[in-house]
Amino acid sequence: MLGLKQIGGRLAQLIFVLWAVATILFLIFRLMPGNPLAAYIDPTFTEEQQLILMAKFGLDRPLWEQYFIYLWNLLQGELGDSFFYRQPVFDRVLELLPNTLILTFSSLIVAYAFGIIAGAWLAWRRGGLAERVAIPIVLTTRALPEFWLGMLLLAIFSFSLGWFPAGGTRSPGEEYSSLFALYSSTDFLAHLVLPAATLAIYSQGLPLLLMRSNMLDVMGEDFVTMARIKGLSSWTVVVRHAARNALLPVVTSFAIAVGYQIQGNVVVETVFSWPGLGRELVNAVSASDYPLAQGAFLMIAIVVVLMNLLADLLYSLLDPRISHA
Amino acid sequence: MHESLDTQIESRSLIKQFFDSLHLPTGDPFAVAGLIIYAAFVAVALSADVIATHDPTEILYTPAYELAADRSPGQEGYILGTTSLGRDIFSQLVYGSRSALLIGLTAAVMVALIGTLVGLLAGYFGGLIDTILMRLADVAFGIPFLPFVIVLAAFLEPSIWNVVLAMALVLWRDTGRVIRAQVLTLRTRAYVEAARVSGSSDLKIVFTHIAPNVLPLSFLYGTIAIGWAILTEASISFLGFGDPETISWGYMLQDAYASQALSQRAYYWFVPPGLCIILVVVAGFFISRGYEEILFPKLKD
Amino acid sequence: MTRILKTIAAAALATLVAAPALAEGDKIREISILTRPQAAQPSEFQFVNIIAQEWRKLGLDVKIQVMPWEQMADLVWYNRDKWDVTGWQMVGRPERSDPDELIYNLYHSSTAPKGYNFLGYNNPDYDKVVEAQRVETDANKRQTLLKQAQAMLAEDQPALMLVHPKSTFAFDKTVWNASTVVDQGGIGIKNTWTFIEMEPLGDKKDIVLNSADNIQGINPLWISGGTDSWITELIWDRLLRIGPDGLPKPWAAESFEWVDATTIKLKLRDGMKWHDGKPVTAEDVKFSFEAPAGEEAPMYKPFVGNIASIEADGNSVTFKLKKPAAAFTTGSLSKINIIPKHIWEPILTDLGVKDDNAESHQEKMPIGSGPYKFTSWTTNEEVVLAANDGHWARPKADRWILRIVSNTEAALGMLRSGEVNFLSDFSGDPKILLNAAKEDGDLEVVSTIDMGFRYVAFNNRRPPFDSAGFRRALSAAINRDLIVGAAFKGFAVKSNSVISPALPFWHNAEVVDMKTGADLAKSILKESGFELVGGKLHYPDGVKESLAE
Amino acid sequence: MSELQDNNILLSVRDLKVAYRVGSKDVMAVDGASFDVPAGAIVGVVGESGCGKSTLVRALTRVLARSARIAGGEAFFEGTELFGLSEPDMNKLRWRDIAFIPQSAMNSLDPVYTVEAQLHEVLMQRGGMNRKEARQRSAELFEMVGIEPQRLRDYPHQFSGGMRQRVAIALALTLEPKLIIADEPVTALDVIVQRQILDQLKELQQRLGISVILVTHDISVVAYTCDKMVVMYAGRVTESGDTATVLTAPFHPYTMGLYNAFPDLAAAGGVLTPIQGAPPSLISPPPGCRFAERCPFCQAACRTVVPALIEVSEGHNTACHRVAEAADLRVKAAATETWEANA
Repeated sequence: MLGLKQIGGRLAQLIFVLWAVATILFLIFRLMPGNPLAAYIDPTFTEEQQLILMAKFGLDRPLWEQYFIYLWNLLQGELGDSFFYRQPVFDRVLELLPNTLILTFSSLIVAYAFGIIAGAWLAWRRGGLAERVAIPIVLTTRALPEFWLGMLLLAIFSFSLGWFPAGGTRSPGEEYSSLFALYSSTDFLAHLVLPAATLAIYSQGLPLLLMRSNMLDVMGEDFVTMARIKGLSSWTVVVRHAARNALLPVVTSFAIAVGYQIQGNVVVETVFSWPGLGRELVNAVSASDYPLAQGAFLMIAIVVVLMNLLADLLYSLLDPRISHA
Repeated sequence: MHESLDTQIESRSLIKQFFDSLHLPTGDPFAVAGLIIYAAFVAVALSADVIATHDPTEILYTPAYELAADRSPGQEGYILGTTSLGRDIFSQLVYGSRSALLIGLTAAVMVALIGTLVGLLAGYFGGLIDTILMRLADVAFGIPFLPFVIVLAAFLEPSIWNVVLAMALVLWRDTGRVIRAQVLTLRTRAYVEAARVSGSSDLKIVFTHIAPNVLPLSFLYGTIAIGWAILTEASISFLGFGDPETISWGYMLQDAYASQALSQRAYYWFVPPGLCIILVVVAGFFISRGYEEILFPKLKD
Repeated sequence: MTRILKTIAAAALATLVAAPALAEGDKIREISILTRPQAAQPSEFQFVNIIAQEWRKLGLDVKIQVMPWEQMADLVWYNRDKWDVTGWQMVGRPERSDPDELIYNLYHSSTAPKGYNFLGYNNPDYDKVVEAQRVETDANKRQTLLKQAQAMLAEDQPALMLVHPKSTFAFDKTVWNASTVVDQGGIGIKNTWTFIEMEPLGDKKDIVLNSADNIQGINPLWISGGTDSWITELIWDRLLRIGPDGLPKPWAAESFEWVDATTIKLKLRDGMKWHDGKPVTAEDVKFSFEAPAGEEAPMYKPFVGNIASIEADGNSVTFKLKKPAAAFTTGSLSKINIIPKHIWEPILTDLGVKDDNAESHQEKMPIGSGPYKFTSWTTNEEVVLAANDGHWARPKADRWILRIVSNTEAALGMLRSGEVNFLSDFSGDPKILLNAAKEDGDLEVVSTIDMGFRYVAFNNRRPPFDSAGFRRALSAAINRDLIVGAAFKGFAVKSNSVISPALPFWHNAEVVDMKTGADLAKSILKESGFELVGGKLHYPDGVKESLAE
Repeated sequence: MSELQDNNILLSVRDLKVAYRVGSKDVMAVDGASFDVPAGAIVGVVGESGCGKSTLVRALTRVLARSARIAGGEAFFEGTELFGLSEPDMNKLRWRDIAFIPQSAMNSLDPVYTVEAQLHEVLMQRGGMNRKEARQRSAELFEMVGIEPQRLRDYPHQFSGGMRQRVAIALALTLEPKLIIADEPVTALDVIVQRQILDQLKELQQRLGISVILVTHDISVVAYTCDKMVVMYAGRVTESGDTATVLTAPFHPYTMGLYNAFPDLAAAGGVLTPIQGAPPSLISPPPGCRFAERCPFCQAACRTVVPALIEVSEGHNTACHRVAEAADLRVKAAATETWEANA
């Protein structure tokens, strides 16, 4: 296993990155032109009321003081109140996070399951017609604008064929006692299919190409040749040895893909009216809701950073050369 | 006269040298297809004035002074029809290639340049410089890219350059790390050692001995960045943070989306810009794959 | 800072130089015209582009500046001397059924520094007329005053009025009985009356409607997003409600009578109950109108500002006003939500000692006495209300479900697939909706002339827009029929007044038909002293450009 | 030395040809190799790198690179012709009868499984054992090669180079094969460890009575270990026979050169004389003797006529036009100048 020292080092790095991202965010939001309260203050407010508001959000203090208050609040999980909703940002962001995560993970799991199998298969069948046809197709899926693909899927499978609902996570008025009850319902599944498919079509390319390329590398390795000389079954050779080794970097790329995918969600959530963090960020930015935009951005950044960390840990866990050093 | 000819020859040979050092992947059929697609789009972009039948932003009217909107392809001489607001779709498509190339190429240059520089410096000098640059890369990896572009676009004036700026600020990270790793292996090579022993300055070694060897790698990441830039611009436009002054494919898609082109069954409006994006981006991928084959040849047995 | 100094210096210089006069006027600087992005406001984007194209023909340099609403609002509202021309809109709201809000607030000089008169129109004669109509309780006399005010605006053209759009909504006529859908004048079929009276034809008894905007809050003391008000109107009763004809109707108050010009007495309906079962009392009503008077509900405060005192006695409530107000029944009694004292009094007391006000207090379970009860609210996804069985006007539907649909195209798709059965928010091209209805067969589309309007505001503070002749000319250059067709696809009527034809009694039809055309515009410019030099429009003789480009 | 009789032959390779596809051309990496492996003997296959010796022995397992194929010849293993077997039949024979020790045990062991798992895999899947039996057998094998059985749970990278090679030997012994092919089994190791491993291999071979084909570029390894040897050059066999015979009286100049080029594993010291130049390209091999270009004794005929493999004494074959002058050439070959003059 990893030594305490390495874990400590990684945690320190994690905290450093989060601090740096938080600081960059602070600077962007405070130093950019425009009145940060514009979205909050109604024309009917008196000057006095506006001053009270400025004080409430600490905007009457010097910048460095605002910065330390900001950091201190962050440490306590305090992201301030949304201008637009007048509610604590933290609660809102936390409420939307599961929707984004489930969309991200379900699409990525499908994408990875498909990508890994197809990638391994293509590597096995290298040089064949399948490869010549498949590779350009896969590359094309990576070149599709996600919203464009989403709109086309929507037009075909929802508007024209009516197979799937056109947006949201549930049918109108359906109530669920818990998130789990919602996520495990067929109603939810029906709503999940199109957005998850959009994301999955886009994301399967990475694991597929990675898997194929790793497989090609690994299949040239001596231990795979040896496995064949040992007279082991093809299944053992391809799956237990070649694929298992080729899988290593692919698995770690999953964690990184989560980070990337959460960003891609921004667009797909808008197309499919999905109540997630990405759409919230877009709305918050359009509405100049600084605290909310900041909070949503930070939450996404935290997921990204945690996933980068997880990628590292996963790799060292899965590779005995590191875990059993 | 004589002198200018000389410099001309010299500069031409420099260009040739540059292209030679890029090792354009002309052996791979896909890469060649990619290069041809690029060439075609560059040609269209350069001659957009000639090819386009209308000013892409002009509001078109019928002789009876009614808006010439929602014309289907071929109707009244509009090759791909007109938008809901009466603009010529074909001309927008043609001019869109300009924005795409402009954004794509500048972003690619920025990403490749910054990433290469970071990788070279961090890899060659190591120590504190390496630590600082690589921690910066860690931070860049912690920044969710699209949200970052959205935030930038919201605060700065809507402009296609926001995408380029954001890419320059964030996306050098991948290139930087890869090039650094490459430099780390290069710096131990004998000829670099030799140059160092013979007293060449560090900068000279970096730029004359190491840089040329990582150039194809920079170019590889550059071609990927072109695709990223164009896709990102499209996403940003779609979300309404795009540059409304510049006709781009992203703008067209956004326009079509906002005008419910799909409900109107105006596929001739919604599909072509998407296809153009796909073509250009996939061309970049093809080229970069060609590069990979050169740089990291797979064991063909 | 330096920029302001420069501007002042330039202005000073301009007046100095202008003194000897006679010199040829400066070329007019490049004019900026603001619009929101096409994605958000396709019509506005389009008409601004058309207008810019037309004005350029007059010899003006016109630059279109696109910015999101927040930036535009910030610039136009808080930096009142920093912009030239902007696309703008006023939306129809039930309380705008009384013309006072628009005709007074929009153009009275008192609201120019900070209020609604953001474009800085200043005409003392106009001020007098709109002040007089405010306190005139005789409808006919008030009508004359209002028509006069409209004529004055038509003459001065402080803004280039374009159209009153048609609000277009649709519903599934196989689910809902089309004859029970109420078309409210100036508002359209998406209104409280429809939501109460619309009858289900079969088993589907839930009204499922859509909005592109998220719900900001469900709060009776906060005027939040436009969509939010659909909900508050249903959960909370009001003393009066604006009827389909635009006139206030008794609602929670069974009847009302003006005792004198500043006293109005209302009798409450018997047997009303809050959603938690407690009875609604006159004390609750008194509390509801007193609550916004403090600092806790700043957005409602202006609507109770004219109330001197409130008296609750048994089931009657008497309001005494500070001064006569023709629009009190529409603008206040039909506006203020009646809230339960037993719930809000402790909340407000608690908030009194905090920085926060009532706007940031979101009840977990909002309690009103209205025809619908709150059931659930899923963030950014849906709000579910259920019919209040105990209400005297119990809705014919069982539930009212508002879906948040961020994709307009999807909203239409949902309407066709039945996921939504009442299209209450459609920012797209109404023609598409009509085509869809024709293809589908199950849908009915209803368009209603809106009380609100679209216009282009001139910054009357800044030259050359301080010249009425210049404004008139620019206005005359725009063919409104073209705008109706090219920017609104025919789903609008042309306008030249802030009072919509949806309010026929107050609307001055005479001002609507104005002559337009480029030649007319050019001749007006010439009359007003503006000259074309080398194809570019110049100020009248002796006038310098006082604003740097 | 050579008391082994022909009827004791375990494996007989006849005229084996292995072709690689390079572009649109076939390249003969092994071009007509013939030799025998007697039961219970160690046969060394020696030659410079790239001479086709690895390809030759890999062909015997029929696991070749994708671009390679067996282009001709026969291999009789206990009378069974290997190249004619169906793939499933061949697979039954693999490891059970013919096992393999690779050059780099590091690369040939799967890095993500413990050594035990890799032993169990073969024991259970190929040997039909249950887990308990496999565990017991693994421990036995480890003891046999001199590693403590508790190290079975370790991953390959946790072993030293020499230990890994022992693991590879243990793996080769799992199914008690009749023939073990060892492809440069000690090349990557330092001299002392090389000797230990070779000693062990030899000891096990004798104790278990199995045959070994030992591929090496190092003629001293052959001298130290093998009963018989086959010398290959550029895809062809140039000389074969009992090790003692071949090394004391080589008939082919290449064998003589090789002998000069390597230190004696048993007795260090002496002057090393490398053979100048490099083997010819197999894409367009020279028409005559393939060694002609580098041979200090080359004559005109050598460049045009392919020398046949002829028996010079009992079980001793060589392919050289100047066989008759061998004794004379041996004397000249011993002198360093002979080889330098040719350069």
